[in-house]
Amino acid sequence: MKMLINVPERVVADALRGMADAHPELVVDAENRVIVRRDAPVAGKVGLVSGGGSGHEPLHGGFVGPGMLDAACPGEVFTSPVPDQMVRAAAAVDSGAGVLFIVKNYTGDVLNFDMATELAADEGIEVARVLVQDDVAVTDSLHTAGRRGTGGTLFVEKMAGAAAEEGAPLARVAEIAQRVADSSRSFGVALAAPTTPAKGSPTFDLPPGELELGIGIHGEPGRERRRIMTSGEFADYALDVLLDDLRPDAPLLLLVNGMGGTPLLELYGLNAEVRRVLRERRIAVARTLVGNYVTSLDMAGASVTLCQVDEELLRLWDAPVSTPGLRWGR
Amino acid sequence: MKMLINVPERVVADALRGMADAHPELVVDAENRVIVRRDAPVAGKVGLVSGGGSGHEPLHGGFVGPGMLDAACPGEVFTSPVPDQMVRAAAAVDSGAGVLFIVKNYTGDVLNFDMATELAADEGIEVARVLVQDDVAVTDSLHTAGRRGTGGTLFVEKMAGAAAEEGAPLARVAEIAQRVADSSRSFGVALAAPTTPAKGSPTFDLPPGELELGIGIHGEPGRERRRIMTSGEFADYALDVLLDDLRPDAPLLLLVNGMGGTPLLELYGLNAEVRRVLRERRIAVARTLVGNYVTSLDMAGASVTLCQVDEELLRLWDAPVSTPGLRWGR
Amino acid sequence: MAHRDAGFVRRWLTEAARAVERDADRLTELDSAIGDADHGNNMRRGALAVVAALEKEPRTTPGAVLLLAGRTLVSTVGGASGPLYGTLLRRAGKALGDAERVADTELRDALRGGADAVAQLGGAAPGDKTMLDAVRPAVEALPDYAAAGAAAARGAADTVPLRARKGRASYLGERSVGHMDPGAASAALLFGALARVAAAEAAAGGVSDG
Amino acid sequence: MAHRDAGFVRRWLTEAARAVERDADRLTELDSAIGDADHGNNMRRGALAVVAALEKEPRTTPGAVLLLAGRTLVSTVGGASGPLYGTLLRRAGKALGDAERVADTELRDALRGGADAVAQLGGAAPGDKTMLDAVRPAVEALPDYAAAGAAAARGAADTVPLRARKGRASYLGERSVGHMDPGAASAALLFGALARVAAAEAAAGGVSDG
Ligand SMILES: Nc1ncnc2c1ncn2[C@@H]1O[C@H](COP(=O)(O)OP(=O)(O)O)[C@@H](O)[C@H]1O
Ligand SMILES: Nc1ncnc2c1ncn2[C@@H]1O[C@H](COP(=O)(O)OP(=O)(O)O)[C@@H](O)[C@H]1O
Ligand SMILES: [Mg+2]
Ligand SMILES: [Mg+2]
Ligand SMILES: [Mg+2]
Ligand SMILES: [Mg+2]
Repeated sequence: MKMLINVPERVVADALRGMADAHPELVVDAENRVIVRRDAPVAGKVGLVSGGGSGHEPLHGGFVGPGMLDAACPGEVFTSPVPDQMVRAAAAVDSGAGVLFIVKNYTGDVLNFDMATELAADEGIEVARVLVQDDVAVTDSLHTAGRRGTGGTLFVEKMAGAAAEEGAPLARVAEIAQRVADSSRSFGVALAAPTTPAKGSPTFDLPPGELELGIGIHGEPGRERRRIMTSGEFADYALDVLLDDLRPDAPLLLLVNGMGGTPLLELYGLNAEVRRVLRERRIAVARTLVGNYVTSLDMAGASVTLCQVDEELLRLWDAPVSTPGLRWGR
Repeated sequence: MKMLINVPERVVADALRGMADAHPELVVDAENRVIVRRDAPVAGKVGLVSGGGSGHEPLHGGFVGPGMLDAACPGEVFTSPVPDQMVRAAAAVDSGAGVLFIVKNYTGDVLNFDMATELAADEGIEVARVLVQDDVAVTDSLHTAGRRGTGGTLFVEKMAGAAAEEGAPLARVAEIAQRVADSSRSFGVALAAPTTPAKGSPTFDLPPGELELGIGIHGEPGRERRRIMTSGEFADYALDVLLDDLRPDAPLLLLVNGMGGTPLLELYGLNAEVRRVLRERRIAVARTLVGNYVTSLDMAGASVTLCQVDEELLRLWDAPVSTPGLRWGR
Repeated sequence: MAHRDAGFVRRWLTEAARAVERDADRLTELDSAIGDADHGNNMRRGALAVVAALEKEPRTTPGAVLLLAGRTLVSTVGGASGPLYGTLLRRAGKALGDAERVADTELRDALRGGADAVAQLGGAAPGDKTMLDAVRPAVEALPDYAAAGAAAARGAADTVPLRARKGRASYLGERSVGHMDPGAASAALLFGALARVAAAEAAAGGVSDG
Repeated sequence: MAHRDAGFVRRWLTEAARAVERDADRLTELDSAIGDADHGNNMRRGALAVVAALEKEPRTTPGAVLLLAGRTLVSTVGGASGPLYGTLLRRAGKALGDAERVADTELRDALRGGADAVAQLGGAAPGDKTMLDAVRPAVEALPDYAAAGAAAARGAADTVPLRARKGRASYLGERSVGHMDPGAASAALLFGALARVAAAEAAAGGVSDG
């Protein structure tokens, strides 16, 4: 197995120890698998909690800090965390103003967060929930578990985080989060499969010369397998799908996201093509982020996320944030 | 070929277009291949210029901005840039206070920067040069081109950048840069080779179950090929080599750097093991950085860089920086 | 009609854990094809935790054993299978209350209630290509344990031609056809273990029929 | 003794560019083994740029052609080979001044001066496993062009058993033994092209001997 790890069973635990060592500004409880902002609970502030399977770093643990999440719950690799973690996180960040759970739409995440919501209520914690389902690769229908949550999660966590930091009450933070979720669309592509520590080999076969369009962040297959495309062809294809669904009439936030194994050099090149398409369609981009933010271990590939923003959301996007994975402003 | 690009010949040009689109705070001259801080030249400030082959992103272009570099010159993939770029960069950032070239010790980089130094002098620009040669994988001897420059470059660029930002004169900025370079040591490992756009296939063969100890950031082979190690074993080995050479008697800055294809999850796990070893040896770590900072395209692997710091260097490290790849403080 | 005590349920879950351990890689393979390649690992983690919990906190009634096992699954597995299998066992355990011994039909009814709870939680209908496609026929075949084991295996095999409508395999649409559902495969392991333990008990003549 | 004009030097460099184009992948393969897998690409980029420059800015003396070619290599190749090959040609061009035609011995002396400049710039000694191990014997075999081509090829082949002491291959130490130096291989292409162009000129009877 080609990984620089100790043993597969301990990958997440080891990573949490390493996070604790690297980030004194966070409280990393490796035993209970909860990463909490050191100054939590912040008096009067709504607490933001997210979580999901590990392997998507910096999501979510890398987005804990002032201006974004108050806590994150990392599950096993590609496996949603358990309710115990979420309840513990909620208790750690609730200042009495309530807690927002930011949940990516996967059966496992939804079920576990739902159980946690009930348990937290038993402990007297007020919990609201927002579901991120931004992946347009899968057509939304009664015959699926809905759309998957992917890159849009970053936008939700950032802007809801900024609203909470400003002191907005729970209902308002939840409303902002929902608005951002509703305004976000993602589309991804894989050139090579990720290798999970447990399996030790690529989770699927992608022959040379082929790519998988509409890949999920756990290597879930998407729309179709195709002959390899150029970055320009992919940008044309992805933007077609994205804009068809979003039909924006306001400026966009743009995330050109790496899945982990694709060099930044390629991501910037993809950004150039995405911007070309948007220019051709006369669609304005207010802010751009290029890099590895919502990854799938070492999967080669990328995703494009658009989020339509009004002035308020743009202000929340620009608001200061100070986390291991995203940092700007004061 | 498994890359999300247009054509191999245009990878760097496309990436620069994409950087320009993503970073309005930089002036990216894709034609002449120079990335310059938008407010350059900053009156009275020493200009910092670095550069090298592309494929190591965010190094160097991602480190252009207040508190770090004034300009960067990206070469072709894994190929040092040409003197014309360096002269142009020097002219763009020289406010009259002179320019410092930060050069990684590779024959190509050294020769091209040397030529540029002569040409810049002809144009009346005062240029000082610092050579980064932090890679302890290769024994320094008369029979090699010296040590290679790798992860330590980030430390040099950051702290020299902070000194320049404070208004230190050229000689002083160069002295700081040299001090940081002298205090830095790196050691890397590869688990899989990078694929360059031009070659389109891995640049070397690394069979399953083996790793290459002492790898360079262009996939140059290192000390030896060995059976795969755990992260704990690698940390023990690397720290042995590093500390044997550095023999620190002051706190360290620690960079646990990903080579591009290794997930952040693994890098944090490696950090845990590195910190374990340092704790065992009672060596204090003042600051830690974990992530992909000095990469080798999609190479799987990691490197560990230590930099011994006194109070002044630590202050310069903590000073505000605002670049695409490194950002903190005001 | 036979009655079962806490030891029976414990032996069942222990035997199921062994089966999961043995077949974990196969479950992960199945999950690679139409999911995210973690089902074997999830089930193994849960099985080990259940065995450890039952050893650490001995329970003396079938209901308590099932309750503890279900709670342990919820707390240690995560993913979709953790809450779903956890609910199956927890709900069954709750239904059995604190009786020291339960009739086979009571066990069947309890597991049927568990399956209903799973359907309610996950919203899956028969033929949606989920664990329920193995759990349901197995429960209906009870109290004939051998038949239940066989029904679960058949139910799992029968998921191959189905198109997934729940869980992450549903994103695959048509491309989910032609693969066995990993959760149905693990459910077949669970009921296969039940059949073996019941058969062993019968062979040993250890079944009371009070 | 033959004399050479700007056309001869242009034909030489054009033929060398063709050879590089043809063998670029081999050069990259050699550089994969003991370097960073870019030598073929570097040389191809430089060769194309030289051909384009010579077409765009026609030069009428051998010296000017070499000077322009050298400057172009410095400005477009990068890496170690850019400044080194650039210096070889630039220095040779400078030495030839603005003579319209130069004797073969003058060309030899100019290239020898270029090789010296390369040695000074890069600090490599004979046997250090660099391009100089092909360039030096070739230059010494001049003005016999065929012999120069053969000597360069032999020089390149003779780098195989050597241990690199300069350039990035030197980091390999003992492990650089057993591989041909990529720069020596490209130098063999350069002097092979020179031999072919001189032979063609001789065959065409186009060599003046004024
Ligand atoms: N809504 C649902 N109802 C019933 N079973 C489901 C549902 N969603 C998923 N499953 C079952 O869970 C199995 C997957 O479990 P697992 O791989 O452990 O979790 P995850 O899908 O979160 O990775 C599927 O094969 C299926 O049998
Ligand atoms: N100091 C030196 N003197 C002479 N030739 C050198 C020296 N260093 C490197 N070379 C030559 O340059 C070649 C490598 O060129 P190239 O691959 O284009 O550059 P880089 O090593 O920068 O990637 C080597 O094979 C060697 O022949
Ligand atoms: Mg999963
Ligand atoms: Mg090179
Ligand atoms: Mg799964
Ligand atoms: Mg090279």
